[in-house]
Amino acid sequence: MMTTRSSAPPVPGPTPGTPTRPPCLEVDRLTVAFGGLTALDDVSFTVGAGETVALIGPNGAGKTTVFNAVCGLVRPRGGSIRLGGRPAPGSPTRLVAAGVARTLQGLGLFSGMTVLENVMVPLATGAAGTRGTHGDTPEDPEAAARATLDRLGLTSLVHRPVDALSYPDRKQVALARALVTRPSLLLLDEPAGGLGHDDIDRLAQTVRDVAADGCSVLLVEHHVDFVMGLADRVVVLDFGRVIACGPPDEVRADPAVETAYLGVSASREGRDGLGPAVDGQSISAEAAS
Amino acid sequence: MNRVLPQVTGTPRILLGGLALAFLGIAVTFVLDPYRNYQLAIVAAYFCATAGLSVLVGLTGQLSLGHAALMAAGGYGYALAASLVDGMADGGPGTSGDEGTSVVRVLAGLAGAVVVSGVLGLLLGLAGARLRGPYLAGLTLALVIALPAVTAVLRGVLGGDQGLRAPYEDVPPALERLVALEQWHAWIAILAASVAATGLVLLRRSRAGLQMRAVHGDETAARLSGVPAGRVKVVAFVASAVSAGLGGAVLCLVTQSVSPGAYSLAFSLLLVVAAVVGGLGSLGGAAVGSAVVVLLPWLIESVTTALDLPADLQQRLSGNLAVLVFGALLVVVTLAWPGGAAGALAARRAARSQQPPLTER
Amino acid sequence: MDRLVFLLATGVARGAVFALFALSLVIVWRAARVVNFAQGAMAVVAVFVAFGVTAATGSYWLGLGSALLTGAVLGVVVERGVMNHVPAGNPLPGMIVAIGLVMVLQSGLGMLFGPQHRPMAAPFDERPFQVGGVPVLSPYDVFVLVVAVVVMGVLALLFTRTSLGLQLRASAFAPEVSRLLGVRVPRMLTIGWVLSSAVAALAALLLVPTELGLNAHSADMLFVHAFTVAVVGGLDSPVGALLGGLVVGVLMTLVTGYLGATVAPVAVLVLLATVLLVRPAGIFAAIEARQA
Amino acid sequence: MTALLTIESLAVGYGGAPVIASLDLAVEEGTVVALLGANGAGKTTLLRTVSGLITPRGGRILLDGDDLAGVAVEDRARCGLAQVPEGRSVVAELTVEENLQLGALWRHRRRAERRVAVDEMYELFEPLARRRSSAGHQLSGGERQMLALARALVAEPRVLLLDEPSLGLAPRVVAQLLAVIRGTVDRTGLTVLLAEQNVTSALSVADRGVVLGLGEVVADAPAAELAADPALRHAYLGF
Amino acid sequence: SVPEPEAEAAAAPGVTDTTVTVGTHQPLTGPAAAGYSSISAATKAYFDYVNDKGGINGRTIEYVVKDDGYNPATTQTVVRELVQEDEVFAVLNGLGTPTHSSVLDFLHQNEVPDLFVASGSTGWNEPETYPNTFAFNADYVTEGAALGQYAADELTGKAACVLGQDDDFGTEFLEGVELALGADGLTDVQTYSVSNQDVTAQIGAMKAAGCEVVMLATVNGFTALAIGTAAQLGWFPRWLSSSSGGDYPTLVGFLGEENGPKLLQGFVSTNYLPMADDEWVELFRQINDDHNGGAPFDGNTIYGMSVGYLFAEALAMAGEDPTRESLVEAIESGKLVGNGVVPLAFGPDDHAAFRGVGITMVNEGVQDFVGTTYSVDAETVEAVEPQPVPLENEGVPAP
Ligand SMILES: Nc1ncnc2c1ncn2[C@@H]1O[C@H](COP(=O)(O)OP(=O)(O)OP(=O)(O)O)[C@@H](O)[C@H]1O
Ligand SMILES: Nc1ncnc2c1ncn2[C@@H]1O[C@H](COP(=O)(O)OP(=O)(O)OP(=O)(O)O)[C@@H](O)[C@H]1O
Ligand SMILES: [Mg+2]
Ligand SMILES: [Mg+2]
Repeated sequence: MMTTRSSAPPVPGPTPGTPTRPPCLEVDRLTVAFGGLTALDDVSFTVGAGETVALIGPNGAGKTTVFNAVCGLVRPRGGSIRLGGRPAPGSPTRLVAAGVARTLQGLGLFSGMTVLENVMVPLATGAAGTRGTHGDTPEDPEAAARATLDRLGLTSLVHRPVDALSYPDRKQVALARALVTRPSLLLLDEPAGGLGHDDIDRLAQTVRDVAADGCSVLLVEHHVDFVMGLADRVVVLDFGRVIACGPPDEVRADPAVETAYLGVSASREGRDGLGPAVDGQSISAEAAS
Repeated sequence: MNRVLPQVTGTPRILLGGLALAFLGIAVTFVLDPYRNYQLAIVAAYFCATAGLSVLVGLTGQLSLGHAALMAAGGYGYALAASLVDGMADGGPGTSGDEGTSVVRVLAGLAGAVVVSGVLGLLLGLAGARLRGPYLAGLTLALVIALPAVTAVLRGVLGGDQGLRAPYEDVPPALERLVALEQWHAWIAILAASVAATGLVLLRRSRAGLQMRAVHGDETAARLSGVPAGRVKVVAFVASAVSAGLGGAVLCLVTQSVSPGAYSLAFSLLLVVAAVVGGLGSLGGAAVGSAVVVLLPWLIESVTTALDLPADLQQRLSGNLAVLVFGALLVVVTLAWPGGAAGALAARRAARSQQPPLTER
Repeated sequence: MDRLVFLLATGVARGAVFALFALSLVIVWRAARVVNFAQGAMAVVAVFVAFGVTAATGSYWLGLGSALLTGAVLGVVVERGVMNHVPAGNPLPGMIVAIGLVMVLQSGLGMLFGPQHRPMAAPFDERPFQVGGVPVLSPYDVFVLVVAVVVMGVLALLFTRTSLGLQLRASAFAPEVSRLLGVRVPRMLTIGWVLSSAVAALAALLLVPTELGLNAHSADMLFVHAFTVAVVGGLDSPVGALLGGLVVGVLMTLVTGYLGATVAPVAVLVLLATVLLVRPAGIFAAIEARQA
Repeated sequence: MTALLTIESLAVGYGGAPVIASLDLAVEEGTVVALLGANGAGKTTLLRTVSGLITPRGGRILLDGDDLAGVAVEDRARCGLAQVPEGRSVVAELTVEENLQLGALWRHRRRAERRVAVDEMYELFEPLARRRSSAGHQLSGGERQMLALARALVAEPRVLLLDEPSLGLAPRVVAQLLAVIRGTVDRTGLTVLLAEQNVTSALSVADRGVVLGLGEVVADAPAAELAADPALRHAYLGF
Repeated sequence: SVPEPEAEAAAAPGVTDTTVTVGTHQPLTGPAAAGYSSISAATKAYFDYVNDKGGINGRTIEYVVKDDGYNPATTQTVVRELVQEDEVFAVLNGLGTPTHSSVLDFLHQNEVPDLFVASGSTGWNEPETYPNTFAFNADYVTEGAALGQYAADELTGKAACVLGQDDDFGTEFLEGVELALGADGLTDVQTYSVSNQDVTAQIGAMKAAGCEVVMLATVNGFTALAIGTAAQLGWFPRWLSSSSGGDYPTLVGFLGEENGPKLLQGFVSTNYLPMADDEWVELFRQINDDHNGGAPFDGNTIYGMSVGYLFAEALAMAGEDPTRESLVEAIESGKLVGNGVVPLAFGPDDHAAFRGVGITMVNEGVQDFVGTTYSVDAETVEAVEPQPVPLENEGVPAP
């Protein structure tokens, strides 16, 4: 763990997105299978330094599995994952040291601990804070944790047990725990899920700030407006394959994406024509292809 | 507490606290008679094990039913190392006058205890890191059950069911006029307990402690935060084992012997009782718990003796009644007072300061 | 060779009882997510009742019936009276309360009946059949084996093939959700406890005639071995209980026969450690849970 | 149309200050009522109280005129009250098939009937059909949400309490799901109380929108009106 | 507390003008309770009897019994309590090898007379190291040697085997057997562990090895288990048991009224205390009825009362105003007679009570001496004449 510290990838420069730096994350021909089920099939995409990329797709398409593979929580059957030009460490515990932070689809907070303690955990390993967007030296963990919490407006909650917080606040804490390591790549799994408008707006602002600091972001989210407003690029997965990739507007207009993922919104007009519910209204994840 | 020496904080404060408590304990020995001092030493020894267990369960959620075996490991480590030094210092046992040898012997014994219990704890911890709840309980249970067999198989080293004798530690000549034997033993026990407690407090407050609680809270999230979950659990287990081992060493020193019969499953369960009754995760609770476990049987015995019951009834109650009370305590405390004595106190304190306890789980 | 056959047969007979008792532990675990440390003590209470009934009526079978009944009733009492009030969601408090119950029950029995062992007769001949001059299983061993296999078969069917089994499992895993789906969770818990403690009583009743006799601690080692068996097989797996029981029974007998009685507990420990290192949730554990 | 579910001066709290102070609400049979409000407004609390998981401090809940006070959770379910709890509450250790069977148990006593009902759900929720023998914990977030819904529908309830069904679902699925619900309501007279953050979607299928604020009904209007009136929307829904 | 200055000629601890208090540690609960919890009750009953008759030198004997659950750690605690809190005069008949071993040093350092330890370990007979400790049981080596010799004398040429507990009991017994039969005189040796109540494997092995005589270093429960298991395997060798596991009434209790007498016909065991139709037994039976609520009368009862008698004798001999020193002196004087079938061996250099045992056999449901008695010393086993002690003064030792 300590040895990777010396072999750190270069600290991102001041101008995000410049093509001189290697891509922050390169996923190449990634294949993951669970027993007979191929969850990811030959998936390739990159996240450039300082870029915000959204990974979208129907339920069960394999988005979380991509995250799990990057984090070393599942072992790929084939393909490679590179972080900042180097092979990904392959173990979740070495991620922080490699400059990656992730939020979970569930909350994954440490119950029984206070907000501050939760956020201090990634710093307690001594692997964090040495690299990343700020590029400065590690400081006192508690101070660093407080600073991050301040930034997310959680100052007043630092000593509350996380179990006693409201849902949006808990989501914020989970985000703070990821940000406190000053990652160069932030993986967000459905960060807006269950949040109301104001909280989503606040979240979007936070992600923008983080990206402006030079941190690359890979984002999984079903909230289309949120995604489209944030992402530089969108990768669409369906049945474990990349079916589209490009700027938000392009992807949005892609008919394949339309059928596989976006669908037509249920309107009051459409409802009268439903007929028997099963008819044509079953929920399928069939790809257009 | 915070009003005393507010400028001292963090680790120095904890060290000072440990020292203060040790001095307090030693002061107390002067007002106790030999038997009470002996009981105090036993409480201190039990405290080491209970505190280790309590911190283990409280921090990482690993329930060990094998802490009796870890204590025994400490006892054997002590006996072996102390006897070794004894054998080197002079030809035969019984001539334990030299103060220097005595100190070296005790320190070597304690070191032996730490090493042996630490190694056993490491092995158990390595296995335990991969196991959850009942599976770890099952493994540690099997360990306690196998203890007599292990000592019988290794009869040459561990002396079978007779166990080993440890050298007799007399009061050092310099103190001979001042303290009695039991008191001297109580001092050693109190010092060992303070060292164990201070170590555990430091561990709990340290980064490692934070990581342990994180692993307990959500293992996947902890690993993603860079916490090496397996290693952290092993460290917790080893720390807990060493603390229990120190307790075993103290017990061995005081009673001059260690044998498998003393570290039965029933005793392991008694340690669980102590940890739970005091409040899992709390060191103060562990102290209360071990005192209860040591003093209650004696109290009950005294009461039944005083009642002057018929001999037959007396014999039936003897031993059984204490176990009955322990069992009932365990049930009642877990149901009514899940935080144990420590938890109940914290709730009282919170209620008095008009702040409801925040965790609602 | 003769010796091996003899030891294997003895081990199987012994293992059947372990398996049956382990099954009872698996049942409570599946039905209530509790490792019932008190199972042995509860079973012994039931055997004491059976002992009394058999002594009074002279009928082994009435005794057996009363043991099952007492086991069942104890299951209800313990579940409703105690376990019901244990905070859910974490196996720890349940285990601790069960440990408390062991202490209460055993010391209570000790006070009532003293420390003596009371001999119990077996309902069948305990002299083994000879096969080629080698003693193998006795009629009583065969009886035990048959009972064990039948009970296991019935319970395995119950859990995997019936809707009651489904409800039992669901109530244990997710009580709140199950209630929302109309499952009568309290009743399911009670049924689980009843089944399990009746099976445990049966196992203990089958064991006692082959041992020193009945006393408050008669089932202590049975519990320990059965718990080992359940852990080896996987606490969720009835099949694991059956095979684990046989493996542990045979292992103990073989080690005793070839290496000496002293080594047997060490062998069991080594077996347990090995299995758990290779498969941390037992041999027949379900596929590992997804982590994120 | 009569009110199938009536809530009268309901008060609920968790120890401290009440979360719901005094709430009145009537849900007519065969309608979809959207329950809206910011995080922490008390939507979940209300649904859990209706299904019996929380005992109210005061007030009454009537189903078809019968007071539900003292009726156990499981009996409420058997009266036709189905709740899809917040946050993917599948039984993780059971397979998809077993989860669905469990949902259908009390409604369809016969094995064959149950088979038909469960198969219908597989048709309705196609991704589940592919995962039928997977354990709940293997499913993706969205798949779990679908399973929870399917499990509630398979019991053919009279009143369906949905707590944020759109959480974690792809937009197309949300649309289809809401359409399925609407369809079922229109076809069978199902009554739905739908708690949602996703206001637009919710209002698109609802007949009525009820906005909760700090445990009180702050607005109650036909869904179309609520959706169309920018002033109302802005005042109560924040956009 | 401060160490007490040497009190000058203070009255001995535990002795007042009217009472003498002695204490013991016994397994009233725990694994050994089943076999031994009735001993202390019998001793107490005997003391009650003596007290009713006016006590010894005008003092009644108070017997403080502490339960140690056969756990050495608990033994430590209760013995300290006896010595430091209850201030007993002596510790009498502390039971168990591992348990009593753990307090040996403590009692020595506190100069408490440690009388008539209830265990056959040879460790109690070390006058140089433990000048205040005295054994009671014939030690396991003696018992093993006597049985070995009996097998050689009476069952000549038969294949002899040993089944022993896997601790000192088994090892020392085996040592004794080999003393009599030579190191290669045994066909098979098996051990059992008290934690596993299944001895089928061991019995099967001995049967397969062709054993005809099995010498048992087993506690009563396991003697019964061994005999019962063998019977189930259709195997009926001659059983020769140590006195610790050879009590007929107890064995019948384990084996059942129906089968027990049949299986135990011809069962051989050692003993050194009175049994069957003996005047001592008669008296003890009476005392048991009068002072022990008519509890089941078995070997433990005789044992417990014999211990009481021996102590009373020693106390009587320790003088008008007994001190701990005078008590030890009395025992070492070699003048104690006790009630055994062989003379007591106590002397200044010997703290063993019995250096010989008699052979008993069960016949038609009666267990009695067959007349053969062996005396054992370091190297040799020798047949001697039994020397029973006649009952005098209604079983109350006269000063
Ligand atoms: N550990 C596992 N074992 C078995 N199957 C798995 C496992 N992890 C994921 N799967 C399956 O792989 C597929 C992809 O899952 P994944 O969680 O990546 O989906 P997702 O795109 O994140 O969906 P959602 O938007 O619903 O969260 C799903 O069908 C899921 O059931
Ligand atoms: N178990 C509980 N203990 C204490 N307070 C609780 C508990 N559950 C909810 N609350 C509090 O009750 C209030 C209402 O919560 P509720 O979950 O009903 O809101 P909601 O409208 O469903 O919000 P969301 O949109 O986040 O799901 C909140 O302030 C919350 O903190
Ligand atoms: Mg996902
Ligand atoms: Mg909610």
